[in-house]
Amino acid sequence: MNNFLQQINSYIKEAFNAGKYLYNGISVTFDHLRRRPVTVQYPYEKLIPSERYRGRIHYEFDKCIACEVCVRVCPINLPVVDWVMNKETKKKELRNYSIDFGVCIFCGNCVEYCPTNCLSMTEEYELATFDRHNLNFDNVALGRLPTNVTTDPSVKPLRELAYLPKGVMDPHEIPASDARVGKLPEEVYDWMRPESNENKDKVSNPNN
Amino acid sequence: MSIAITTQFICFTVLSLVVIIGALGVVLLESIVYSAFLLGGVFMSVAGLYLLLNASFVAAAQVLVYVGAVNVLIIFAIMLVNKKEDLKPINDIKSRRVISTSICLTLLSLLIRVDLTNVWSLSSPQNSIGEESTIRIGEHLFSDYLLPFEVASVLLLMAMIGAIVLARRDVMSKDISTGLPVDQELIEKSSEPLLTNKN
Amino acid sequence: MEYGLDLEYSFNEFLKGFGLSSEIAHIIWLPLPMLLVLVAAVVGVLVTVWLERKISAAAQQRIGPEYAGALGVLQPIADGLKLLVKEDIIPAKADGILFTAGPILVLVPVILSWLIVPFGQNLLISNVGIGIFLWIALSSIQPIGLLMSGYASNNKYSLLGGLRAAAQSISYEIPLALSVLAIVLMTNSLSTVDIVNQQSGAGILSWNIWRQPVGFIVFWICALAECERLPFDLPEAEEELVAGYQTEYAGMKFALFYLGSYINLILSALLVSILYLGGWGFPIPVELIAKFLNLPINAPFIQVFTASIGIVMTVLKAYLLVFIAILLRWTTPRVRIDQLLDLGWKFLLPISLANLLITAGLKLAFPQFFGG
Amino acid sequence: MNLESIPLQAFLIVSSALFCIGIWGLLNSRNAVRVLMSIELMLNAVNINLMAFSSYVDNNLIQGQVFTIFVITVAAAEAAVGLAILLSLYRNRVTVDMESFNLLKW
Repeated sequence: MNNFLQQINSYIKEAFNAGKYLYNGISVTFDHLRRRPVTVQYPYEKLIPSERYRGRIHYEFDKCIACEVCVRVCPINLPVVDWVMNKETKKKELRNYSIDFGVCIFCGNCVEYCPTNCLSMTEEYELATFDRHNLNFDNVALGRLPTNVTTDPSVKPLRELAYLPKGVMDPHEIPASDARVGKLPEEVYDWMRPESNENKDKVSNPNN
Repeated sequence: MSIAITTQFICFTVLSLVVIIGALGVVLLESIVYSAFLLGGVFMSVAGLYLLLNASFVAAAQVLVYVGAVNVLIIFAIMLVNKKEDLKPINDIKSRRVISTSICLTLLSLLIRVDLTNVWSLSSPQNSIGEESTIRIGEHLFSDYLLPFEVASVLLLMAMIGAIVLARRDVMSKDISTGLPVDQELIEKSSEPLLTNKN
Repeated sequence: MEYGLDLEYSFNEFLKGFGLSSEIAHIIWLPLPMLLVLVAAVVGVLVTVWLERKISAAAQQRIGPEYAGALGVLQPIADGLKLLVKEDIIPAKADGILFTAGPILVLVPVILSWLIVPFGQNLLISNVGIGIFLWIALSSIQPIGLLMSGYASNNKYSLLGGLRAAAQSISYEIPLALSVLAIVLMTNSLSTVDIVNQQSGAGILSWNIWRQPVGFIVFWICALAECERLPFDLPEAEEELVAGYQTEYAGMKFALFYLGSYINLILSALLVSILYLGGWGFPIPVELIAKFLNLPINAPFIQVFTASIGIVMTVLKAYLLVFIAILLRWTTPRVRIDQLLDLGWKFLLPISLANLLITAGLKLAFPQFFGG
Repeated sequence: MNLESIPLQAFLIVSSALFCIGIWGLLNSRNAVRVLMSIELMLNAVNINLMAFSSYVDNNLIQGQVFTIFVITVAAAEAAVGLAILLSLYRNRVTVDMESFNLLKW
């Protein structure tokens, strides 16, 4: 009998707890109703990618020495370097270079290891195509400069949350000249070399 | 004829046609699933007939129990046992059909004759209680029909327990046809209850 | 408490003004309530769809529909138009007749149930004696339609979804009916108008939610389960069953399911507000307001006020519940099928039975509070 | 609604026809589920009869309606138990053919 009463007791407790957790959950959801939407109206507004954004890879044909380092450091040996040995000059002669962005994982190893800096990451991320074979970029396509979000007249560029001025949450009405919270990379660089006096004057407390 | 009477007549004709044709479909159609869904239609139109007879409570009960419970149960059962199987041919199926049909037709003609020839002692329509019938049914159930009411509740309980016991899979420890022990593990998986009693 | 609003009578008088006989006026009147219900239900669905999209968006810090009309209010109409002009596909191996009849059987009982929803003393289509019982009976037709469309689609997901929907709908109907029964026990009537009138004594204090808190919760849980709203949307659980019984449907037939589920949601919310939240009653009794304004209770201002506030209050309460349902949608995870049936049979059923028993006892003990 | 237009006999004839169809289906169905459905048809025929008499002959006491409620109750119980029996039969015999359930045949 006592056991039975205990069972009923714990049953009621469980039911009560279930209700309590439900209430907690709903109050969290309700709290979210008060928050600002973070929507970016995509085709008309775009976020400015961050400085280290790893987008589509840019490639400069003339700098490439066909050393194939990029192929070796690539996790999946993706870049295709098509070269022939010129017998007369005893030098490699590059014919073609291509990367398939349908397979690329954008790890940036090739960019890191390229001895001549002919590879670089861009901030282009709109790689949608109707045919996945169109994602196999040859050296001409890889050499094309990316379209910049900030220079595209049909797009309203928006800053990401971390790049907004202090205390501002809405990226819509921010002038491009407003400094973001925290230091810019060059400011950090200057800050790290306090002995160089001519640079020290320029850094005038960026937090304000 | 006034509009109300015409409406009644049309309603009755349509409903009874649906009842008869639907019932014929239930027994004659090849596909058992169609039969089951037609049965639902028959139940619904019978409920419509009850509405014509001023018995809205019983009509709603008919819909609730027959359509909502019995018919859904039947469809469930069909989905559980619906396997394409070739029935073994029976030699004298034709004569069986002929005999049963003639018996049914004879019974039908007999019943119709009784219906038409007998003189029914109809009561006057102004005695009708109409919408009050729900209250009257309740009064009946708790006064002169109290015993049948209680017995019916016991019957329902028995039927529920019996159906559960019959439909449970783990009542047999071994397969009847092969004699091999039945694998109970797959059937009776222990599951964490929703509101556990942790003590 | 007659507010003097008899729609049929005034409509007939209006038509007789044109020299029509009363029978012809009656015939013209007959289809109008049905039409009115359809329009009301469809408008309700449009509003609810818009609300659902907007509130869901707000809960996820999105904007939601914005370009179709101001604040996207025309978005539901755009959705409906899209579904209307889409190709009506019947899969090649599907059963055409049952495939078409399924959505109809799902939608029609739900719309019929609107017959008993009162928006005011005389603002309902038919004050039938069996009132709320009609709704319970009609809502039991729905599983047939769901099973039908599940079977006819000739698709494993559809069949599973249909079977789940039927099982869920049957098991939650019982606690639902039992909690309604407790209300009926207190009111001594199945009619929805009587149920509301019984709650109209002292404004918010006389609402049934204070007398039937357990019944209210049980009813709301069961109503959500009957509508297949989110904690209980297993029949169309998209992660497991694609879309359940709706998988093979497209175009207008899909729209019928969509419409049906939303009409059912609004209907459930309306019924909760009628059964537990005082229906068209204003939280403060009208008599008190009249006294406060020093007006007699039958003053024309008070009459107009009560009549117009009725619809507003009913709809307001219903939409408050719809709002809670949408919040619940983004709060609770989906339950498993065995948890669902456990909750229905092992938790809600005993609780609603106990609630019924206690209500009966309280009615005998305190007849002045729990209905004589 | 008063029933001047439809005579009692009309209801009785509908119910007789429904009953005979039920009997025919009971005798001739080979699918066990259809046999159950035929029984339900017969019960419904009886119910129509009871309801018709209750509203034409006994429209004040309506004992027929009470009987119909009982019949509906019993029919629900019958359907549940019948289908459970059918399921266990199917589980043992892997068929729903009535002709194969002949263990008690002499």
